[in-house]
Amino acid sequence: MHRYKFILYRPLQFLPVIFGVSLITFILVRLIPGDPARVLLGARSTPAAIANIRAQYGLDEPLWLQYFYFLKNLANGEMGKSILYKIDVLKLIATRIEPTITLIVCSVFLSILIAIPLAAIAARNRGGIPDHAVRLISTMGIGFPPFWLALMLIILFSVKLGIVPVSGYGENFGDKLAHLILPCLTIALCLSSVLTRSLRASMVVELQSDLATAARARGMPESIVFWRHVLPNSLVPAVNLLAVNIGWLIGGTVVVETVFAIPGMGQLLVRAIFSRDYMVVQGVAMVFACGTVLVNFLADILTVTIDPRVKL
Amino acid sequence: MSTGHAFSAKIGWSRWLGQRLTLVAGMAILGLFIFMAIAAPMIAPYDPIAQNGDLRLVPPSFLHPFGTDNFGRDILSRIIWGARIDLQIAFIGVAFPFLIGTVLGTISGYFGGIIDTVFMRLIDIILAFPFLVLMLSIIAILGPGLLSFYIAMALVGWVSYARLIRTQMLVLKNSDYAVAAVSLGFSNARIMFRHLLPNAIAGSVVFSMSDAVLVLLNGAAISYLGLGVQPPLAEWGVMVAEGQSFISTAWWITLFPGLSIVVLAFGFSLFGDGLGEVLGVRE
Amino acid sequence: MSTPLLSIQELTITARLAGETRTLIDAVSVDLARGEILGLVGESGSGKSMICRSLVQLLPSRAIEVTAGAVMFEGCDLTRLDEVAMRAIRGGDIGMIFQNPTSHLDPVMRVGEQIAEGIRYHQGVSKRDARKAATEILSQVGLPDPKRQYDNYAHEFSGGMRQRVMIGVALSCNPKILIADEPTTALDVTVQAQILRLLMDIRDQRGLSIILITHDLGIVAQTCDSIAVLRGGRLLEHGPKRSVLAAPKDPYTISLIASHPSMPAGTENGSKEFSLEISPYATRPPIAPLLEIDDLVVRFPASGTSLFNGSGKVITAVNGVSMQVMPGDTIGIVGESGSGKSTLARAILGLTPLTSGHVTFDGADLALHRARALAKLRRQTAMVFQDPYNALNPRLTIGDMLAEVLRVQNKVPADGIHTRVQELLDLVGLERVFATRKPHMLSGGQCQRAGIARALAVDPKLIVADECVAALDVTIQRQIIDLFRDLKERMNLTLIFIAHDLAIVRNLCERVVVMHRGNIVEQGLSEEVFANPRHPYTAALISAIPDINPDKRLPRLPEPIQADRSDFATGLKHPVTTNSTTRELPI
Amino acid sequence: QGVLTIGRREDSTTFDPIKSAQNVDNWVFSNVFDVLVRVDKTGTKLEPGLAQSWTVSEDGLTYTFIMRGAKFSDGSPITANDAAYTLLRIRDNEGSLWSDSYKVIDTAEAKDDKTLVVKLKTPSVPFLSTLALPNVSVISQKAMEELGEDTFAEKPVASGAFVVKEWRRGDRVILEKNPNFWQADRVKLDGVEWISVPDDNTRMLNVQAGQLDTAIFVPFSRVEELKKDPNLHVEINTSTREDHLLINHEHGALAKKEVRQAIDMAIDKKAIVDTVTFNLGEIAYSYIPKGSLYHYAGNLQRPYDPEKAKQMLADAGASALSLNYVVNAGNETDEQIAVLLQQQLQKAGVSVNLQKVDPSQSWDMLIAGDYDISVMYWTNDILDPDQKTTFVLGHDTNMNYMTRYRNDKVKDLVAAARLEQDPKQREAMYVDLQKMAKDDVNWIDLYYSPYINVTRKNIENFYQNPLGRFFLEDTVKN
Ligand SMILES: Nc1ncnc2c1ncn2[C@@H]1O[C@H](COP(=O)(O)OP(=O)(O)OP(=O)(O)O)[C@@H](O)[C@H]1O
Ligand SMILES: Nc1ncnc2c1ncn2[C@@H]1O[C@H](COP(=O)(O)OP(=O)(O)OP(=O)(O)O)[C@@H](O)[C@H]1O
Ligand SMILES: [Mg+2]
Ligand SMILES: [Mg+2]
Repeated sequence: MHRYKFILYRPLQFLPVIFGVSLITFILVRLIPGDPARVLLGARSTPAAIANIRAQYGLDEPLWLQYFYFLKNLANGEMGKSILYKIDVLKLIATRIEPTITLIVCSVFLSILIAIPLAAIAARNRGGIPDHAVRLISTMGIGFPPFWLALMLIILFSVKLGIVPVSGYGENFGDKLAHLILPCLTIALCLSSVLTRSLRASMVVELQSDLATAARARGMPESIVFWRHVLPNSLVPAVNLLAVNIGWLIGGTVVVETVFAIPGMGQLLVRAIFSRDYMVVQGVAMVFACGTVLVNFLADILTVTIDPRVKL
Repeated sequence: MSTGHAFSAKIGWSRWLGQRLTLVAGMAILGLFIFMAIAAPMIAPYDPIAQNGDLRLVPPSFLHPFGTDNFGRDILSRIIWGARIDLQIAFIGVAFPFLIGTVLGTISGYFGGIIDTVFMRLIDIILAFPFLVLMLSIIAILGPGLLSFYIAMALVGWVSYARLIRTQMLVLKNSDYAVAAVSLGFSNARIMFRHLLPNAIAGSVVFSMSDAVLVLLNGAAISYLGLGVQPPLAEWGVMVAEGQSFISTAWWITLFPGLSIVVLAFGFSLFGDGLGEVLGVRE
Repeated sequence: MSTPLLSIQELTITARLAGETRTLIDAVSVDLARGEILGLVGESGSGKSMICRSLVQLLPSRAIEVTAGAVMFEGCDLTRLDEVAMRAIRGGDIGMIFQNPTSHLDPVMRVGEQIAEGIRYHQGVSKRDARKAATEILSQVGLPDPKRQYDNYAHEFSGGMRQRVMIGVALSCNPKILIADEPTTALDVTVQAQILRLLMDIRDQRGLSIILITHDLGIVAQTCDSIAVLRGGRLLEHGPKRSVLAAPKDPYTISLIASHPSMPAGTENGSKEFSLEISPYATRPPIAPLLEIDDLVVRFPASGTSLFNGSGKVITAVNGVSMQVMPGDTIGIVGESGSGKSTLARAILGLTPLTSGHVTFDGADLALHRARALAKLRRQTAMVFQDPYNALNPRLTIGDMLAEVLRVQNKVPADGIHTRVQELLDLVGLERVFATRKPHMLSGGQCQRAGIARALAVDPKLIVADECVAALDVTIQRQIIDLFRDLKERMNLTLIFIAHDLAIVRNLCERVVVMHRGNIVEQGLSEEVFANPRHPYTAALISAIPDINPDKRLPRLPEPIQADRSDFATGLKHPVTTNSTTRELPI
Repeated sequence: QGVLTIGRREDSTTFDPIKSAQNVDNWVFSNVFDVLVRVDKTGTKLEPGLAQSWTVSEDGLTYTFIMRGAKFSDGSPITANDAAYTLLRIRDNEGSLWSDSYKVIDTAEAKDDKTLVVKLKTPSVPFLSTLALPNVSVISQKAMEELGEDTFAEKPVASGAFVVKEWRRGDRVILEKNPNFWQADRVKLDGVEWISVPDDNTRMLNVQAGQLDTAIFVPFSRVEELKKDPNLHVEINTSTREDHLLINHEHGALAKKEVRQAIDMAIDKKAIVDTVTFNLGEIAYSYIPKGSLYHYAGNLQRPYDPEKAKQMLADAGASALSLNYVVNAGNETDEQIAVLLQQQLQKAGVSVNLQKVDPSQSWDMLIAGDYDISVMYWTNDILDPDQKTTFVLGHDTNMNYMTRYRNDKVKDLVAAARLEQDPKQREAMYVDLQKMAKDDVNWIDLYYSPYINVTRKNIENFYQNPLGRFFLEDTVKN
């Protein structure tokens, strides 16, 4: 269909973005003081040993040449070798990517599950007690530092009540789900607050909109007016909000992954930055960037699907 | 027309009265914290960094309403002094992105064309760039502390403002009064900054309040990763992060600074909501 | 007539806001007979919509409620029905058509489904049957290809088609009463005529009653059986159409009829002779034209173009226009929406880039010497806009706004600015206190005067007014037109006056230019063009004006126009042409 | 019986012993591989490992090891040839992080399947201790060559008590009992899972909630609370960890011995032990930690006396001393010590400016000499004090642990002690070194602290020796 034509050419527009991200990451990580070789060798490092390692990983080459190699590798679908783990960065990422994706997807899903009913209740009782309650909850929801919230959830649900695992990541589907409940809840409590506010605002507008009046005027009961007319029309801003927040969300998973010991990319990234594992930082940054771009792409497709007026 | 108009002005006023509650509540909370920050030397019962080996981990009591931490420092005093830093974080962490974003967004939206394309691509890159990599790298480059944090926030934060303003600009520059201004021979700078910007900025002002909350939380997350302000300064995020080891033995170390963040965030949100309603901004 | 179908009795609606109670509708009583079309007229804010919404309990806010009176319909009082019973009435017995079809149709739902939705809900039929019924309705309201168009979205239709769909939605459950709230205000005259025709046809076919809300007496005269005139929530006059129009009792009704643009303008100052007197265009001494337009073309890239979108589709908004404007001329430009009037105006003032051709203002060619021409244009021309509110910066007071213009234009010494501002206000008939007010504290008419004052602040040779009265009530329209006429005379202005309302142009302008799809199809002296249109499009345009004289019936539109309209069904509101080929007019 | 789950901060990085210098890896190496010579539970004696006995030639240059008839996990015998391969590999492999430590090896040859002969270039008394490092774990030459280094590093052939069953990167290492281990009947556990739980709180809560059997690295602050839990057992084991304050001897007044002594006296180590270690640590007074070989218990302990310190500083002309203190960001105890020291030194009139930096960066700053003082810690990898002594006092390439401390007498003594074969003599030399270092205040010893691990009550014999090795072959899960 004509409206979906952008699916064909949009990916080309991502290339400069990806290129830009790669360049910035490359420069940024190398500006960080500290030396991966020394981190690797620890306290007992000698200058000779350090030089040896630097040579092995090509860190003694001029920067532009290193970047050139990086691009060349990238073109071949490689991202270099981790200094800390001594394996291919792509392989390393492959082992860590699934938990992060699952975490984000589940969190987003949960947030939507929380946000839509809350926003609906608030918007339909605008100015009433439920509305104020929802607004109170959602403003508080953004105020809690996630790591603190996480800890409280663990103490309550895992230690005191013992109904969900404290931390970690399971093996099979059900197990994973059980392990993901609290982490997702932590993220969702934050994210759904933002979503609820946005959804509520657009629902309030749509509930009073002409199209809702028109639907009522042809005798539709309030439930149909809400679910078939108001909700679809309120979704687009929320979808875009989610898409814009995805970068922030990915950042948020780092803390959550650390608290809940989820073996995802966020943890990998933090450890890589602290140990100056340049290749891994670059690799993860690229993957995150692609992820963000992909999510925005999906959001575009979703927007076009929801709202037939939108052309991209 | 005129009757209808006078009447709707009245509707506006009565709404304002209703919504003023939100605004006033927000202002009250923020005002309280600002007062705390300014009057800290007068109202804090103790020196926020004075250690007292005999008074370690004292639970809340009459002398120490919020208890003491593992160095025997008075938590209440630390929270009061911490207000200075946290308000500063919120303010500077928002002010620079706001300024940069506003100017760039205005220019980009107003001129359009190649300038706009360049800015939009830049924004794409920044949005796609993992924020944490940037934040951690900058902190690693410049050393942990507020300056690095501000720089990181400014490098990334402007994007939201630029986008908001740009969208507004795209609409406003086609408005009749903008066209009128062009036809009257006004200069671009005058049209952009005197005529369009004041009408475009309300949304950003409101957003900046929720942004302040995000900035505070980012600060707290950085503290959690151990890269917050330099000790022994009292900052709420750091206090929460440091107090975590005592979460089950001395809950008061984390609870009170944690609550301070929540309440301040709540104040910002309320203020932002109130402002939004008064300024007539749709979220 | 037997017992009325619907009887509004002493209906009173009040609003409680900020502790204060205001009566919006004050004891209004009107009856509606079976098969009758009732016209509800009155200026904006008079409470027309409020009455109709109260019939189906859809008042815009909880603070507004019916406090007295009754609405009797088939033996029960509609104001006392509970929500469930009301739902059966809404749509089932009373259908509503709204002013703005664009915002009242759900943009994300297929139009057919919006009709089928009501059918399924009220009649409990299966999905397939509902679809069939809805398709049938679509064809009844005149969609050329209902089977296919069932699956279209509202934005893929033109304004007129959307209004047809809206009517279809209202008809979906076979209502006994149709309420049409300004159903044609947003449409072009030609389309308006079709929609009104359609409403009358439906009435004839189905025998239902219609309440038609409008502010245009002409429409009422053409379509209704009886008229109710409202003002400030009070019913001023109610009676059969002819008796009200022929012998209005209330002074407001009298002035309403008098200020109707289709009234021969002679009622007030005998402008018939007046216009003939000052427009002996041919006998004027040959002077250089102030403005010369030569084969002007303005194209825009069609929206959504991008590097990869290839074909480079463009919209040709102005397509080879040539004309001359002499100093002191008053030229009216008319044409339906999208015909390129505004684009032409902006191109003249150097506000939009020219694709090709020339615009020469006072000897400076905009295409060849852009900087010099712009400098001249900025200091010697000014524009007045359609939407009085949107044209003023909401954050500046009227005084500041005028002072700023004076300062930037630098024609008045700094210490004279204050006095000049006051003079300008006097000139446009605004009290001086308005200098300290912001636009939102002004009424639409006052804002428009401020906008004119701003234009005058430049001390221009040429003023371009783009639909500057379209958004105003008739009575206020009249005032503004008079102001223009007055100013033109006093200051020797040259005026280009854009409007889609032909009647206004006829009153004000000596010469008229008719545009259609970016081309000028006809130009000449107003009287000649109106008396004797040479182009069928002009003729259609003129004949579509609802005349206040009920005996000048609305015409059935000539075929070419209708056929022409139907290609809007493809979803293209405006002719989109690929670079070179330009579609010719169906003459 | 059963599988032991252990929570730790970070996951392993590799299973190739020569390619890591991280503790997280070494712990698992010693579960999976065996070494020629082991350190015993007390951390003070060497005992036979895969070598059942050894002899050293008179000149201290030739070591002859007799191999035990042990097997790799794939069933093949562990031969002297494998041992020689191991030694040469750690010395020569270009990915080896340890080649410097084994440069002293001249040749390593298998005389026959059971006899390994190692010749050194120069005599070295600590050499035998270095063979106990997990990084020289004996690996199978055949397996390494057949699998290739990358595969081996992922899933090695074991020579120790357990084999790697699965490694879920970032999450856990799953070990399984090695039936071919030569002491297989000593091993009670069916398997071990090393699980990474980076957050201290979460790790503790996991044990409290019964989802982990053990958690290592218990923060001092949690010990008291965990001890109260009837389901838990807190295991406190002596370690060789010592925390000390590095001083940059090249910066201004710090070059003066008296100034450094004054600073030593201005620091209330007791308060640090109280506040930071919750009394679990002990005041330190020698760079050779308590409980390790040649520790000198009678070393000088300067009393806490801020007044006197102030006086001494004034005498030395450094009364308005201002110091730049590099603090490792993200390390709870480091930051706590910093806060305490800042206040204590203030009392002696020394103003301290805290500069928080990322740990990887602080190394660079120390090496560049961009600091005045900074707190670091050291734990021994080998039993012999030579390694640490050389690093701290031996004037090697690291400028005496970046302090830039210089004392040629000390330098010579360090070199001599390395060669001294008579234990008595050697001990006396190390005592002298400890005294001299204390007198010069090469750095300021702060405190010794134990290893603290917590287990569920049903776990027995979970134990860490002073060098950090876990003896999981003895651990029992009931
Ligand atoms: N939601 C509302 N709340 C309060 N007052 C309202 C509201 N909507 C309309 N009014 C007021 O009710 C009065 C009647 O309004 P109504 O919409 O019926 O006028 P109208 O005659 O339909 O005008 P128009 O021609 O502009 O549509 C006006 O004075 C208007 O200001
Ligand atoms: N900036 C623009 N970009 C793209 N297309 C435009 C632009 N401005 C106008 N057009 C198109 O040019 C054509 C002529 O528009 P114009 O506004 O001149 O019509 P108009 O006669 O003034 O209509 P109306 O009566 O609705 O004001 C339309 O098809 C319109 O969509
Ligand atoms: Mg109305
Ligand atoms: Mg126009």
